[in-house]
Amino acid sequence: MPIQRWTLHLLRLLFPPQVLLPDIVAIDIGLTVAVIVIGVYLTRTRRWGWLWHEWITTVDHKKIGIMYLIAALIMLFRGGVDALMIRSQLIAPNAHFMGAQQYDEVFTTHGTVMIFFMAMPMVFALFNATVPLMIGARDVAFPRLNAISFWLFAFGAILLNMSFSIGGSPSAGWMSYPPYSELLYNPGVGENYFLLSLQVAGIGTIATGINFLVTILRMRAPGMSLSKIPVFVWSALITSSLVLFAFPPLTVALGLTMLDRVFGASFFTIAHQGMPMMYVNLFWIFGHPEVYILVMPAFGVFSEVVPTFSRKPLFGYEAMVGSLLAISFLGYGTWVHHFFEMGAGPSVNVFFGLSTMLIAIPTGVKMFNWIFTMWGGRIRLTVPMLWQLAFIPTFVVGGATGIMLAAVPGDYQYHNSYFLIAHFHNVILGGTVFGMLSGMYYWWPKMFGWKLNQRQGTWAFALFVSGFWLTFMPQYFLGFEGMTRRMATYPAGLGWTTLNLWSTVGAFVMGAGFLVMVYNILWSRRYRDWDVTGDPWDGRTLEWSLPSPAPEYNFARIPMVQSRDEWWAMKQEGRTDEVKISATTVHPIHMPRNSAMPIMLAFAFFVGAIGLIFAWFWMAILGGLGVIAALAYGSFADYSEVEIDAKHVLQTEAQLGRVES
Amino acid sequence: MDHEHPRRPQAPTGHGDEVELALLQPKMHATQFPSLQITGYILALVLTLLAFGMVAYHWVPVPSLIPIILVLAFIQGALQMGIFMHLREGRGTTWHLPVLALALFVGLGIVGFSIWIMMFKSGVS
Amino acid sequence: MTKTRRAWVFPAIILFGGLLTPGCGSDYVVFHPAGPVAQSELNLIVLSAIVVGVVIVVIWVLWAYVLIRFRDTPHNTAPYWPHWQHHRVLEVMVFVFATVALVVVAIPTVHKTYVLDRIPSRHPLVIDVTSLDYKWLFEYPVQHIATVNYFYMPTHRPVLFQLTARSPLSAFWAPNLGGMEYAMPNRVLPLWLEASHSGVFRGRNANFTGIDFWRMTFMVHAVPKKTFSHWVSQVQAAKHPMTRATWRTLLKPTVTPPLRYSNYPSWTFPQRPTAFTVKGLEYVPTKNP
Amino acid sequence: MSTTTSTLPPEFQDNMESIRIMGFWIFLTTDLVLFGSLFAVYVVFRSLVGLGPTPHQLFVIGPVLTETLILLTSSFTCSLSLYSARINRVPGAIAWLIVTLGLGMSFVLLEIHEFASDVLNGHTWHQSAFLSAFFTLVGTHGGHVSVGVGWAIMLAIQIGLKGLTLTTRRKLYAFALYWHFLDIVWIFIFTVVYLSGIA
Ligand code: HEA
Ligand code: HEA
Ligand code: CUA
Ligand SMILES: [Cu+2]
Repeated sequence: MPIQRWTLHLLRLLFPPQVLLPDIVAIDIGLTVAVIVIGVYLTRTRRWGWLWHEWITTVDHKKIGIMYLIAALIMLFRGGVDALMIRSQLIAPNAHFMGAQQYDEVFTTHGTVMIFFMAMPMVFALFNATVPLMIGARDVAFPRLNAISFWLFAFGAILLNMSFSIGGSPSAGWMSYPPYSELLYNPGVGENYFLLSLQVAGIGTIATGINFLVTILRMRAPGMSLSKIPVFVWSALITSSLVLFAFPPLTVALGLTMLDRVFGASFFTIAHQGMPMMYVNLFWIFGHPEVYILVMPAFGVFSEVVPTFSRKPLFGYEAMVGSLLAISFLGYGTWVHHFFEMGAGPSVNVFFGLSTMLIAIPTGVKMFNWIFTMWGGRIRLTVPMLWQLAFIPTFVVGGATGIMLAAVPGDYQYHNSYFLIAHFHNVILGGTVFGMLSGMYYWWPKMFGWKLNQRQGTWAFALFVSGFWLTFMPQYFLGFEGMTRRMATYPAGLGWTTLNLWSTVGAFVMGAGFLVMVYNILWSRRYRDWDVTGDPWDGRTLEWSLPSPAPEYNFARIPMVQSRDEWWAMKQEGRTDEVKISATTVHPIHMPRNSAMPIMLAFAFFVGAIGLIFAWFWMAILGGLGVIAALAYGSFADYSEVEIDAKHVLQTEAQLGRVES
Repeated sequence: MDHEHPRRPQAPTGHGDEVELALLQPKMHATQFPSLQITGYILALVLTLLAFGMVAYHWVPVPSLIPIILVLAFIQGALQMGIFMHLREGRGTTWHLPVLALALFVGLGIVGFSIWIMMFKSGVS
Repeated sequence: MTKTRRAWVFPAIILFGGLLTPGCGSDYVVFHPAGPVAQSELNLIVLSAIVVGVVIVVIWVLWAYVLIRFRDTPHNTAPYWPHWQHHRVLEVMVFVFATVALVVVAIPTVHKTYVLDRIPSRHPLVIDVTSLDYKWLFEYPVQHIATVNYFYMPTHRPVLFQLTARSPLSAFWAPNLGGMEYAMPNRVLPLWLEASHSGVFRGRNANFTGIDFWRMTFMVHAVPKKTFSHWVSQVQAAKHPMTRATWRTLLKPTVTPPLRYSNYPSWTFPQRPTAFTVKGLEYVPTKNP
Repeated sequence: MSTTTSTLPPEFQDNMESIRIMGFWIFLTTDLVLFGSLFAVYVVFRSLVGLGPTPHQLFVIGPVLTETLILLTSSFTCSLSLYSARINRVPGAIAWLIVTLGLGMSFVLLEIHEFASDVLNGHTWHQSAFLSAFFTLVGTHGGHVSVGVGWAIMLAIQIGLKGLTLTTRRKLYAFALYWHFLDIVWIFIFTVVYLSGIA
């Protein structure tokens, strides 16, 4: 019965035995049902066309920012569920809530999703939503490329999440060290999913880096010299330049591992004199700048939030910008601190240990400057400000333990222990996540036109932050008790039990905080509190001079910038009428036309990636041809534009009360 | 940084105001004969063959050979950048120059540090 | 406003709870060094913790002060300086503060990194360690005995561990004796440790190698010199050598109870380590073959 | 230093096009770091030959020198194409572009031939870490050149159809940057891989 055999074979390929666990089947069914429900809803309400024209083919940076934000929140949920599964397993010794294999898959996806598919898109969400508005531009430099970046990210995320139900998840940790990640130890497609999903998303990330670098350097409004751009824009600029040079080594590391696994090369295998440590080296050449890619935008957000809610200009603008530059520069030269134990010799370790420590100086300058910004100000405890206020005491602990890790012989004891886990959650949550949530609450009115309820936001904040401290402080001490990371479970009698229990309870408190936040968003959407002023926080920078949300062309009239906090200056000097237009000065505006090419291109990458994952080479070639076709089509179609005529602009602006009488 | 705006002929305001096609008047700065390109080509050939000769015909002793041909490669790279890649052309501030310098720095750093790290010089740790 | 203030009580309680739980029981293996390497590392840990502790306290105090003093309440009497954004002296002070704190940590870091890289004796006991899938193999090249998942070492004598792996990248970690070092395939890395008092200590693999990685532990028995020689002769007398067949079973990915062998074939450990060769007792890098 | 629009090189006269050229430059810098990483891998893996051949045993320098000369020449013809465009000679620009892509194609064919003969001698990249690094570094460059050839074909068609517009000028300029960049990368491959390998 060849047909039967083939079907069985195909089924086994798609669903290896370990995947047929009841929970995964349940989730698969849930996903399918969700997709069908959404499909039916869209058909019933005739929203398909709307979805296609307004969102899927859009090249508008504001909409792309919203799509990034939604994706990031969903991924925060996904990674958060993983985290809660991890913590549930570790709640007590000898727990068998999950098997070891499943535990390995869960922490791997947790780390990968959180770093690449939650934190990165969250950062890009804020960049997209605000940077052009802050520099007085009508869009980014390459709007279509921007859409391509988003769709590459989206399909990368789909790939990684697919692994879970089709073929098996990766399980070698978020950095996937060979030789464990090689075929010898890791047969099956899980690892291929990891490699290719990051590769696809990574290409999009590099494109975003190029895009924002060029946007910020070349698209600023007249008068806005580099010494006048808001510090958040500086952070976007510097983050972009970090992306440019950090991601290519990752591309290489992932690519070579893929060549090993799919095409039989011998880079990092044990046999044929492969050298796995070179992967580790390349990975961290990327990995260390990556953590600053994650945290610098948060620094940028705080540099906007603190002045606004202290009613004072940022203390030491030059020092703030200089320290960002210094951190990014030093950040390229510290990567060996992730593998002091490889025996590279004392000189190497000392060099990289000291270069790591040096980063404390510029970071310290920033911490103190935020405090000095508040000094002599008038602090308003809004939700964005609360997140900032929690950031300072939290991040300083994480940074301080980072310095302890950088003290080389100390690291021989902390490496791969829960001390390390505590360190990096302390900086990532305390820095990146607090920062991104602060930015989300801050710019939400600008992105959506309505505000988030403050009281609920405060509760979400309080639960999340207290849960955070409860989760991660005990982990430092678990490290001193010799508990290493990635343990599927642990025996009793080592003294680890109580601290792990605390930690798990804390994680669920964080989960509750997240749920309140989701409720906060849904509630606020239901009872919309429209922001009619466009300037709900009494802001300082140009985006608050626009209505919320900004019209598709952002600025009907490009501002002539004179000072640093331009909008604040306008308000102080009574120049706010400058943003208005008059019937005589209005011009038609050219905007880039929507395009289906970005999603097609990303889809071709997706198809090619699946081909490589399953070693179905015909499919990989098909995907490659698709990529070429999409690029060729894009090349001939050129940048087409639509003209928004002057009358329409005038009408829109008049409705917003922004036309001079 | 503050001086760049006066130099910029018109404000970069998104997609709105492109120069009319008719205004475009390409002008050659050079003479009507591509002498610069020819010079570059000849220089490239000379440098390549020089390096090749050094290796193939043992013109220099082995220990200094590799550093010398590396230096030749860098000289040739710089020449090609200067002559063929129109390195200094640009509009307003030529931002690609600092980015390029940074990339070179990072790229060389990756190579140099990787070699150093992968020598495994530990005695006992 | 009162609502907001109430929300702050919660984190405060939890923060204190979190900080008060840990004590210093014997479970805190890193805090109970049993040898000079671990002691030296602990000293650095304590020093760096104090320094960064000072930094943390300074930031927390400033933060709390600012937060209390400069709130936007109607009757706040604190000064309001809407234009204050530069202060050279303050900025320099911050810079100096951070630099000084770093120097205090950096100097012993550099010193210890170099010191710990030199074995203090010309006559160490040599133990060849191989990480196999989910078990540790210890071989004594001089005594010609081998053990699995446990080993004996004499006190007051430096032990040179030569680490390699026939498994994915692993890390050898016995926290009471000192910090970890990778054990990797195709390469032999040296690590020295010493016990200054006898005892039984736990060790484990600290680098993820697969599903049973968390069970990949070993026991260190640090004993007086006499007991050690006695133990060695006992093992030698047991007449239970490691054979090719045993080696093959050891290579399988399994977890095993402690084992011991009165002899072992020398090819089980790389004869010519890729990167190191013995010259006197100094370990110097060699060129590749 | 005041520059008015008309004294700028033609590709930079339009602001948006000049921004696109800058974007392309930035892309090249990321590519530079990518090649830097591959060089790092190659240099570290050079001696990890296992049971396979050493560089010295593997390389035949004759054909490689030919490849190098071909690529240098194509770099020159590419610059002539841009030169012709700048003096507004459409046929010249297209003709030199075609010569360039022809040279590029013969470079790729020679390289394929070299790889194929290595593989036929049993030296696949499975054999050693060194061979893996060698094939990947040189192959990535070759892949880039092949992409460049495809791009040049499309560009020649576009210039033929549309003449020298703002857009096609910018595309030709970007292509030239790409092509010269690959030439420079090749010089380093020639030096670091081949010449050092046989030295
Ligand atoms: C947002 C992410 C982020 C940030 C910002 C940082 C910041 C820092 N990190 Fe962290 N780190 C990670 C994310 C991050 N890290 C991750 C994810 C890992 C592990 C990955 C893995 O293995 O899975 C890791 C691992 C890691 C290691 C490797 C440990 C090991 O594997 O053994 C080390 C070692 O040096 C380290 C150090 C540091 C240092 C010194 C800083 C510094 O930048 C901190 C600087 C800040 C301060 C110091 C506080 C403020 C300063 C002052 C108030 C001035 C005065 C202060 C002093 C003088 C102390 N980190
Ligand atoms: C941005 C990065 C990021 C973020 C935000 C987090 C967030 C969290 N992480 Fe994560 N973590 C990593 C990055 C991150 N982590 C990385 C890189 C690793 C290393 C992986 C590796 O080793 O390869 C890691 C590893 C890691 C471990 C170690 C696992 C191991 O080594 O065995 C643990 C254990 O406690 C942990 C816990 C948590 C917790 C509790 C949270 C919490 O903050 C999560 C917050 C919770 C939510 C947002 C919940 C969402 C809401 C719901 C699910 C609703 C349901 C709610 C209820 C039922 C109450 N993480
Ligand atoms: Cu992170 Cu180095
Ligand atoms: Cu780090």
